[in-house]
Amino acid sequence: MTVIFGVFLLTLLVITAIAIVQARNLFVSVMLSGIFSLLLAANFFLLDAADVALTEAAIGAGISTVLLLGALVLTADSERAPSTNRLVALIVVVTTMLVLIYATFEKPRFGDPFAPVHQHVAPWYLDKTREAIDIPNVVTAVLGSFRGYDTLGEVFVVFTAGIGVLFLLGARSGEYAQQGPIDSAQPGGLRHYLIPRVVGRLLMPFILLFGFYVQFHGDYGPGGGFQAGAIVAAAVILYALLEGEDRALRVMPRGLLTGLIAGGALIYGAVGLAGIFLGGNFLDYSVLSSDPVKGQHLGILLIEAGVGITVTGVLLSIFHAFAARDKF
Amino acid sequence: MFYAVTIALIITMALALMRAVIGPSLYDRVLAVNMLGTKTVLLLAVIAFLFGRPDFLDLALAYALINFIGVLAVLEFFRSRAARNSECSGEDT
Amino acid sequence: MELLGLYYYWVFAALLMIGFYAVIAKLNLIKKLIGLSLFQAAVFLLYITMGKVEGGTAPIFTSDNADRLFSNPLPQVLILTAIVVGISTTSLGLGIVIRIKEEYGTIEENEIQEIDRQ
Amino acid sequence: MTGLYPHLPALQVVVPMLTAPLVMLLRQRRLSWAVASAASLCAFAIAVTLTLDVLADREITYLMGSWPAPWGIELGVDAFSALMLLIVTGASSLALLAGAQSLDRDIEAERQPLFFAAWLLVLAGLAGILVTADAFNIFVFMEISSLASYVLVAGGPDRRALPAVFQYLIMGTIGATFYLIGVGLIYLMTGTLNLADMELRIHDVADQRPILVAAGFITVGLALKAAIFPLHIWLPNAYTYAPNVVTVFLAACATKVSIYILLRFDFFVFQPNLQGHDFQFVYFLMPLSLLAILIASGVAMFEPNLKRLLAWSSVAQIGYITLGASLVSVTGITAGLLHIFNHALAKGALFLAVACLGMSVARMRIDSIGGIAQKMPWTMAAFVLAGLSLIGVPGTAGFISKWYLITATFRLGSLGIALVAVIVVSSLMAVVYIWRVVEAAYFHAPDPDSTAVEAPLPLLLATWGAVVLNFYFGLMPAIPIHLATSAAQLLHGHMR
Amino acid sequence: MAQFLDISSWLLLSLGGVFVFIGGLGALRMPDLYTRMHAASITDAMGPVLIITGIILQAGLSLASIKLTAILLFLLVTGPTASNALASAALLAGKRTEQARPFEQGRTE
Repeated sequence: MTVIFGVFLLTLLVITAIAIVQARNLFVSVMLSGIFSLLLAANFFLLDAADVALTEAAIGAGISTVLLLGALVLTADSERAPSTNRLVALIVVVTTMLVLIYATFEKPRFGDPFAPVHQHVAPWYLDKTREAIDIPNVVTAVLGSFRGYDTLGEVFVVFTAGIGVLFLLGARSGEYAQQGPIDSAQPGGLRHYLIPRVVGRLLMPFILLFGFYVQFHGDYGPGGGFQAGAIVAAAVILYALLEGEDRALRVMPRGLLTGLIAGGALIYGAVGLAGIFLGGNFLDYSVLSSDPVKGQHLGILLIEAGVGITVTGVLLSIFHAFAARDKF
Repeated sequence: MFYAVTIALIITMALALMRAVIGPSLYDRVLAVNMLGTKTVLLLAVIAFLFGRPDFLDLALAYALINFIGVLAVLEFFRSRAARNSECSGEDT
Repeated sequence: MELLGLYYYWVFAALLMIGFYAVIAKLNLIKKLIGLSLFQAAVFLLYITMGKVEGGTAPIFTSDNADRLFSNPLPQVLILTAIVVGISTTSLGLGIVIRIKEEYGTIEENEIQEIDRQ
Repeated sequence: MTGLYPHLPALQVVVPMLTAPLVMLLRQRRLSWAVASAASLCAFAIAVTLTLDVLADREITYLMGSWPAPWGIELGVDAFSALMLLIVTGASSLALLAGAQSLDRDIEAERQPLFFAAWLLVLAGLAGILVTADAFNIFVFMEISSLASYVLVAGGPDRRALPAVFQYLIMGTIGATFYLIGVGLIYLMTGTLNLADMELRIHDVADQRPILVAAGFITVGLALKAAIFPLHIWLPNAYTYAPNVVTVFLAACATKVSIYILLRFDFFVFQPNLQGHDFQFVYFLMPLSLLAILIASGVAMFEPNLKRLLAWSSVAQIGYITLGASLVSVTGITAGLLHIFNHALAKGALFLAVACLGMSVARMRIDSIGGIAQKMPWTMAAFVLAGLSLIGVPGTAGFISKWYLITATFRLGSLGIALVAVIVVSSLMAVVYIWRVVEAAYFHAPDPDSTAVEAPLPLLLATWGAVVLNFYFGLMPAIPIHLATSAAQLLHGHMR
Repeated sequence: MAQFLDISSWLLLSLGGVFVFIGGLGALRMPDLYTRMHAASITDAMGPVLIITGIILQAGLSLASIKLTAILLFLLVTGPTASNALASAALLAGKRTEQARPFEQGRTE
């Protein structure tokens, strides 16, 4: 029966994707890509990937939509020119598709428990997680410890995006900057909408609480630093939407956000270096405590905190950087 | 019975998606997105029980949250766009 | 079941191509970025699909599922990383698009080329 | 120091990476520059130490988090990666040390800390790719280095840098995603991400079709990132509009690291296991390389912009590298790898000279540098000497790799003669395009109201340092040849 | 007792399914924005109430029910809020119902 759900959701996914590309109005494309992310996340959920579903929902449907909208405000509503070189594009695309379909015929059967993917590396993770790390969520264990180096890299990818946007939009040079002074008198935010404001204020603490829950519950259930970072950032963005940029910036000033971006990355790196100085390898958490399993717990807790801090800082910085451009 | 509810939800999602695709106005699309989001939350809640993994209800909560913020972001988009270009045409061409 | 497995792969291929088409054929820069994120999302689906074990459950232990079959955690970890990489790329791309709009006054590729040619 | 010694492979990546957040927090531009340079030099020192270890035939592997290999992430340094590490860290250090004044012209003071942080991230990303032995880890670090290099290129003073960097971003992301699809397909068939483990397990895969498709995706994806002809269209614009010092760094190593991954995958993972893969490799790569060499050199001959001229020349030189690899023989691969090293030296020196020019000349058009040699004699002398190395005049580093390439091609019989002819013709074309610059600089009447003065000393010193290295490694090429030969034997040795 | 719970839960669930479906149909078929909004709010309000209460009856007293209650409350608070904000935004932007402007039907907005 879940098979049918899967097929149905996949079909919806393809329809949405086509609609996204077809729509000439960019705003419609963005809305539809929000839907796309939700549907994709539902599919991930059907495929047993709870952590990924949570991430896709929080980042793909939430943050990504907000950022795209922020960029749309600054740029344009709709495509002006029709697409060009459609024929070339179609030829390239169809060729690639045929190649891919050619490859699919010999793939292992979907869901086959005896496929090589499930035979070689993965079982070890399931066993070792129980034995050496002892947390229920295997995904968090692999993410935080077995492949912790990947995750370190991932944090730095986010970090790079953060400094990249700050670098690009921190520029005040060029003719554009002279166009007008910053108009701080403009109130901003959804002040005219009384009900959303009241409800939003009511919900804010709960959302933050939920963010921290996702952060610290990541060892036991779906969740972790990335998801929590995105949710906390979403909460602050909600505040900014309701009360205006300036208020949000007063609560979390830019300097603080910069500190968060760098701080989280440094926490992660420091945990890794601590492994070296305490006699293990880089990112070896077992040496952090006298009991290796406790050490792993501590290490994963710390690096997840680092991840969450950096992700929050970067997403908020990007949001504010986009929003600040609006004032020109 | 969970199956029946799930099917009803999925069909409703398809209907909402149709509304989102055909529009015609932007507000219709926002409406459809909001509706689709709510349906996804319910779908997840039902499926979590269908799979026997009630610990995944967190996901549904997160979806509900994201959905709400998404709608508000869209409204803020309308506002600031209206502020930018004084004549606001809320229509699709 | 056989067909469903192929269906998942074909949806992956279709999504990949829809996104790829948008990246190549669309002139609007934001549309290109949206296409790019579709393109990446297709790859996410490929990985997650291959991690699924029939009759398995999500790889999170609870008190009562110690004897069950678990889906493969590794592709999920990889895709968590890839999703974050995707949003990073998109946001950096959006930052560039905003700057382009400020400098050129347009975000249509052909118009930008037109301006540069002058 | 002995305590840290076994951790050097990790530190090679971690030092620049963790310095980046610190640099970002520094408010003072000179301070952030100094810290970034120190980190880069530190990385260079680590690379030298690792290279000495490799030369002493020590095997260097490192287990991240102490987890054993196919499950955890393994790092490993061999001759090939040591050679590349030297190039990457060396180019970064040289460009950073030289570039402080040049960057001041392009980037405002308050944005410089962010810029240097991004620089270190490029360095860390490239180094991360070079030391890791895990296919997915390569993807992660590829993204770090790519995202950070988009930032660096976007720092260019001309607004045309922005569309250029956008195109770079789109094509780079497509390349990385193709790579990810390929890795996914291999993972699907083998269940592993560790390169060595993959090599062993692919052999047992009964059906090779997905592997073949994976090989295709990985090759095309990396060819996009490596700017292998005809997927090079992002490169000339990106190099032209980037800040001059950034061009030095990126031209010397960014695309080469993608070639590194490509060769590593092809020779380690695919060649031993896919039937007839060497033929596919040859038939795919050789015609493209030849086209790249001829067409890109041809375009360079008529290009009015100096930086773009050199960028087109880079596309052609990438052709030499892939041509060497496509011969699938030890000498051929040695020639390709040597050319990675020597081209980095020559192009690094040329772009450094361009950065010197950039201190006085805003627009890098050839007709706007008329007679500049009178005002900037040292700069132009360095340019000429580095140009000789690019052309491949005996006594320079460029000659060594071309010599190896010609030796390797001669073994192919009549096809070899044709290849040699192509190499000779394209070298003549290189003479032409370098001569165009020289002619303008030396024999055109100088602009009477030009205010050009000789470039600042650090920049000039670095340029001359690079030039001297070109001659040093042209006359005493033992170290790069040794590294390249052992790397080539390593690659070739994996073939059955 | 258990049987009673089961039956009532099934009843609630199926009723919820029906409501959701009707609302979806309405959102698709209704002639203009405000009527569509009206239909959509059926699914947004009645759907969660019925379906989640149905599940809670199945789940019994556990952590899951608490989470479900949280979800229900959240949906009940945010759903109408979003609808309200949307409606007022549409109204402020000058959208009217079709019936209110019979003479301007042909005008494209």
